[in-house]
Amino acid sequence: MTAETKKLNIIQAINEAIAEAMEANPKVVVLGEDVADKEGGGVVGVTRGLSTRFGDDRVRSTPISEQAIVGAAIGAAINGYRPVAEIMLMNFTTVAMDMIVNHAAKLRFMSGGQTGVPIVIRMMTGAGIASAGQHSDFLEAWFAHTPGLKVVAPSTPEDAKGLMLSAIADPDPVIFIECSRAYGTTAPVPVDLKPIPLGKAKVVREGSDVTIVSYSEIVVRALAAAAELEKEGVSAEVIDLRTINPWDRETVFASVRKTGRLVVAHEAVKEFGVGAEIAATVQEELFSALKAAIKRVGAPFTSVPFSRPLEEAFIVQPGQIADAARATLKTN
Amino acid sequence: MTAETKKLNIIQAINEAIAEAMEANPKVVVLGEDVADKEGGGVVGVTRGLSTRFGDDRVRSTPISEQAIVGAAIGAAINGYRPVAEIMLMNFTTVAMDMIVNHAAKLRFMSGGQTGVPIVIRMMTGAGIASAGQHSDFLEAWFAHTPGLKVVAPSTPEDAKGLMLSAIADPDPVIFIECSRAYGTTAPVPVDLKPIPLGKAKVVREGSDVTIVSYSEIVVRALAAAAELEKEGVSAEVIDLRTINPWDRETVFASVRKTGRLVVAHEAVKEFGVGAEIAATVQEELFSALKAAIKRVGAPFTSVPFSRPLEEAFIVQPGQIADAARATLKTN
Amino acid sequence: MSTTEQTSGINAAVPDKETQLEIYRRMALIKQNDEASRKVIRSGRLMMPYYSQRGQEVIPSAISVNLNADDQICTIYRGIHDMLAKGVPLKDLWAEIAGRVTGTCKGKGGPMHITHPASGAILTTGIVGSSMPIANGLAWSFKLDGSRRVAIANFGDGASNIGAFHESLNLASVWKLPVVFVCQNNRYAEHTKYEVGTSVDQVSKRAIGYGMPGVTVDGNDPFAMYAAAHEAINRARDGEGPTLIEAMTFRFFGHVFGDDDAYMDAGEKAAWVEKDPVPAFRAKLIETGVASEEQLSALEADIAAQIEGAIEYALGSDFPPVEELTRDVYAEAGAA
Amino acid sequence: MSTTEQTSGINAAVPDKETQLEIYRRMALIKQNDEASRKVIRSGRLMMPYYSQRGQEVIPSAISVNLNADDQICTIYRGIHDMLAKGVPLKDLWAEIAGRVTGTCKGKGGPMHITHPASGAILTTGIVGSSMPIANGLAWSFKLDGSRRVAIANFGDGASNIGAFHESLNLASVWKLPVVFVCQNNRYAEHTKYEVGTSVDQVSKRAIGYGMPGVTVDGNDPFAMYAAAHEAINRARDGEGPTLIEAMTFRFFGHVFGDDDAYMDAGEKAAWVEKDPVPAFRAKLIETGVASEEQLSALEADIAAQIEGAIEYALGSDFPPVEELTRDVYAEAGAA
Ligand SMILES: Cc1ncc(C[n+]2csc(CCOP(=O)(O)OP(=O)(O)O)c2C)c(N)n1
Ligand SMILES: Cc1ncc(C[n+]2csc(CCOP(=O)(O)OP(=O)(O)O)c2C)c(N)n1
Ligand SMILES: [Mg+2]
Ligand SMILES: [Mg+2]
Repeated sequence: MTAETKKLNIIQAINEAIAEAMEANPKVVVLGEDVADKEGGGVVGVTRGLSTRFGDDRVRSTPISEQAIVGAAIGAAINGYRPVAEIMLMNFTTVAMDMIVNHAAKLRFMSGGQTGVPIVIRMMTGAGIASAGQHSDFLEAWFAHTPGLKVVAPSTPEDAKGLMLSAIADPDPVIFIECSRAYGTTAPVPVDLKPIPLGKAKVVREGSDVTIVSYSEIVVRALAAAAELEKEGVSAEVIDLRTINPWDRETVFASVRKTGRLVVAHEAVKEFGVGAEIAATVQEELFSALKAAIKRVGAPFTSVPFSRPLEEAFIVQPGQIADAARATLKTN
Repeated sequence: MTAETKKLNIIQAINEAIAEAMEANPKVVVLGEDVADKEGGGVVGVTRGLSTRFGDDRVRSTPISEQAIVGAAIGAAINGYRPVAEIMLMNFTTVAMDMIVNHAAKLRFMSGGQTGVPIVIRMMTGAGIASAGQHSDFLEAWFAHTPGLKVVAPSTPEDAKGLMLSAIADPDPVIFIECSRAYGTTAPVPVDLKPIPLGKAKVVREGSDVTIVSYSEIVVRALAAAAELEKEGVSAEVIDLRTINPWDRETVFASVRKTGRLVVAHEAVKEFGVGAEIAATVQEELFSALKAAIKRVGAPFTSVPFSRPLEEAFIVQPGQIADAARATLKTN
Repeated sequence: MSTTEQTSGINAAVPDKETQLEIYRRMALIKQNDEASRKVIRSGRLMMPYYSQRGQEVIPSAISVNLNADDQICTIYRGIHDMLAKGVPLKDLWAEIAGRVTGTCKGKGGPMHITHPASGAILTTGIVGSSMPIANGLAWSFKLDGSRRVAIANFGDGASNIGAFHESLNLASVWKLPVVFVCQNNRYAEHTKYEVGTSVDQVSKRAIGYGMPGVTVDGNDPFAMYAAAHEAINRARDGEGPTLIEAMTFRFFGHVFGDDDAYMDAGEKAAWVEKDPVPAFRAKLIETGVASEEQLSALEADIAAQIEGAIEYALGSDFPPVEELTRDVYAEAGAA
Repeated sequence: MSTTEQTSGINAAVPDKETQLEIYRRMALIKQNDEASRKVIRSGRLMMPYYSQRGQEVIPSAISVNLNADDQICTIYRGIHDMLAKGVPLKDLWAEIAGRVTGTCKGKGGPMHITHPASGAILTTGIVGSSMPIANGLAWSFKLDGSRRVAIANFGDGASNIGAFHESLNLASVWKLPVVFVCQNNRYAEHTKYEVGTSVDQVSKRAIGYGMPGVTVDGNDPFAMYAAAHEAINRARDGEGPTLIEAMTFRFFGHVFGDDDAYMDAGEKAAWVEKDPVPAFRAKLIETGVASEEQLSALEADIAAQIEGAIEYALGSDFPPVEELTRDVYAEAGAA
């Protein structure tokens, strides 16, 4: 017997998660630019309907003041609220890094455990929609390098809903990354979906020759690469990390022990990216199990360009992931 | 015949570099909080004497407004000036990340090469002086992950002076990191020191068994570790990266080809740090040359604590670096 | 239109007939270009995020006639009107918007990042508030040069609530920089009404907190806008420091092309469209004998032809080669 | 002392004798604690960055007597006076400053990061300006709760030039939050004189830009400070929104313990020290019969004993075990 499901896209999935959390816990509040229905319920509609349903006090549109937005969320969280703050686009976290890094991330530690900051900071990003240099960056590596923060980046509607439920329930600050390109992706989601624990990856395709680890919308491209490889008789296992920090070492290690080969792929520029941490850790922990050098696939070391052909060349393509996998198979 | 030298500490070395650059090029200007002599010539005196010597127009103390400081530097640089901006402590870059990342780093690219931003952003940081959670972080990994920026972190007075001369002459934005703990370090510096090129590492100790790569003040600890190892008959080669981005792959590769073993050590938290990029790259490029897994040494994944014994435990110690080197020697 | 500081009145500068005609030409150029842009996008010939400036034509037109070619401006994603008024060539602009290698930025910046130093168009930023700190830097360089050049920072009403606004106006004032801060108050910040996000009834009142002259002016009245800009720009040139100008105007369309503007007050919008400043100024020029109907029709036809030519030029140009993806991240080796 | 808004005068609240005595007790506590702190550091018994509050005793003393235990404050590195006035216990405070496990934060925060929720002391930040956005959040939670609690944000004159100040005052005003912004204007930001960094003669004038009442008050006059705080705090409690109070005072020492204060104007400093508010108020209390010399001496002796006891307690306490280094980064597993 399979659970009853309902088709949702990622926007609807996150909206449902926040609505269910607000329904269950009166302390859950939402703030950000244009998030209330009078302001259209969010620029892409993630928070649409919430202010109408839960009232203008619990869902507040803000001025364009990201430091004030995150600061308000931190203060309310210290006093027991569960704010879900929207920073419209990931690049705009650059005007709020002090609040996020020096305060949200550190206050529990600096106070010796007295003040916790259970906030969720939602943001969208991603190339591919002609938003160019200042509206498309994936900066998850910055936040993953910051003790005190958790970082989540779902690729499916079900994960988006389940992980948002856990992020809101989590006692610590969570950076929740939504890929603009993926918002429209629809899939059936169990009607009674339970929270999906943070820190647990998901094997989205089983395989035996090479492991491909990814997250956010690039997982879709990793699966396309795996399909390509299958035609060549190469069996690729694809892991959706889902949570970037803390990342699920056990699931990744188990897969690499089996395949002996690893490719890590993400949208952010390759250099000093999340792929480096995973590669460095795996070679350190599973050195003798590795049959080939670990390959990383990411964007070239440049800004996101506007011109369509350059933007296409910027975004990681399935072919690049497949090539990296092939490379790990050559050298053994 | 050896060049004439003069004993300088790192504060004096950087001060001399800026003074020489200002002397040679009237477009070099300095701005930041308290940098002019009326305001004491900087909180630790790096810019002391410059306003008296070059005038209050070229050396300006600013309000406490880091976004305005970096913005002013960017605009002046676009029009041909060479601003050396001080952000007092690295943690304060968190209030200026938009100017640094979305603008200084990207304007050359987004304008198709029309507007370059030749600025130097100086900052000090480092644990060990009881400054606790919000005044001690090493955040170089963020900037190294940002296309368009260069990142420099010297460990000696000579390198500090020579690299600052190159940073000011560089056509692109340079993040220049000064370790507070190391300011007092004195050493002889050639009187007619020429600029030291960015992107070139330095083998500060030759060895044949294991390579230790580091930068900033941790290099001193890496050398101490090497001395410790020598007593055990282990010959460690120590490389001071000096420039973190672009980093000197050739020098590191050549050393690892020789030793087959690599340890990367830095002050920042290990996870998602610069060590990950170096380890990931080296295992990818020199997989078959590696005799053991690459080890990384960094701070534990936590905020910088105040209490003296915890702070001591936070900072990477020579013993940890030596242990990592020993580990690479066991597994072969 | 109430003002925190009186600028109109006896010493208010009045544009001569020639200048009035030039202001109109720039207004017509902006209006026709905006219409053409929306048409091209609607037709699917180009895909881009487009922020209509329709309704805000007067502001940059009346400001820019007070500027020299070597004066510089910084603006925002909604800034094509500022760019055209400052003189960015239509062909280069359209080629950039079309992502072509012949564009101002080789197609790498796009509509949100137009830069054309030759016209004094230095920065188009996509980050709210960020035109101001950088305009200060341009102005600082002019002061260091000892020149009389001036920098203009354009931004919106919503941007007056972000930190960069505050830091920039304070620094410009204590350093007495030759910069003019132009807040184009179109009553909305994306979907948010002015009063929902802003704690003061007039942005210009914030100038008091920076010891700087501040003025609220009818940004849809070419004469009032000209006078306010003239005074502020001369103040900057004369080394007397910055000015904050709040130019009241209205956005005729949604925030970005394609957004349904249900969040906008239909009645308010209709009233503003009713007072469309472009046809209004056109009629005034004819009525006051500054220009004839024929003259203006010819001018408009000429603009239309130029725009058509620019679009053809853009669409006929090549896309940048893929090597451009990693070029201009750093200066070419050897450069300094 | 000029003020942008009149608060003194007929309806100005006046502290009763008991309250006057309590204000003095807190002032004496802060002064004696500051002297003890500098002595301990000079003697080498403790190593820490120390930001003397000597000269600024009146401000938190006259404010805090208007607060309840469940009202909350945010302050800055120079904030031990605010913390003591709000009621943070001396022993816990000294243990924290000494980096001991018995400290308010188990020794992990240190003097720049004192937090003691039980006293309503929520945040001590080392980042200029950052006390304000978070105080807004505390105030927002009170508003959501429907309570009459109030939040206080302390900061310096230099902090009034950073972006967070602007965003915070604007948001507090549009959301009508129960928060009071207290700018402790001690004339210097590190080594920089007020007028070198600040573009307006009175920080309180910036309130105009946020549609918020702003007042400049003599922060060294317990009666004036009490009246201003009383009015602003009641305004917040009554749901009438935020207030900006600029309390004029002076820093008797360099920015941080050990810096040579050559950059300070010796004459200016001497004049302020001459008017030291603590002995001045002490004399007034005796002269007006609020307290006797004997009473105050006894009170001071008691404070001295408490401070000595706290120092002994702190120095006698253990350092945190090394496991604390990685504890409290995240909540213990299972917590929510
Ligand atoms: C720091 C930052 N936050 C949010 C945004 C998203 N955003 C883009 S335009 C805009 C509204 C700006 O309104 P206003 O300043 O009035 O300018 P207008 O668009 O009306 O010309 C917002 C919130 C941004 N670009 N930058
Ligand atoms: C964002 C930021 N920039 C710079 C500093 C360094 N700094 C610490 S205190 C200080 C001066 C603050 O002066 P003021 O606000 O007047 O407070 P006061 O110290 O006089 O009480 C500065 C610049 C900082 N802590 N944070
Ligand atoms: Mg607007
Ligand atoms: Mg001060």
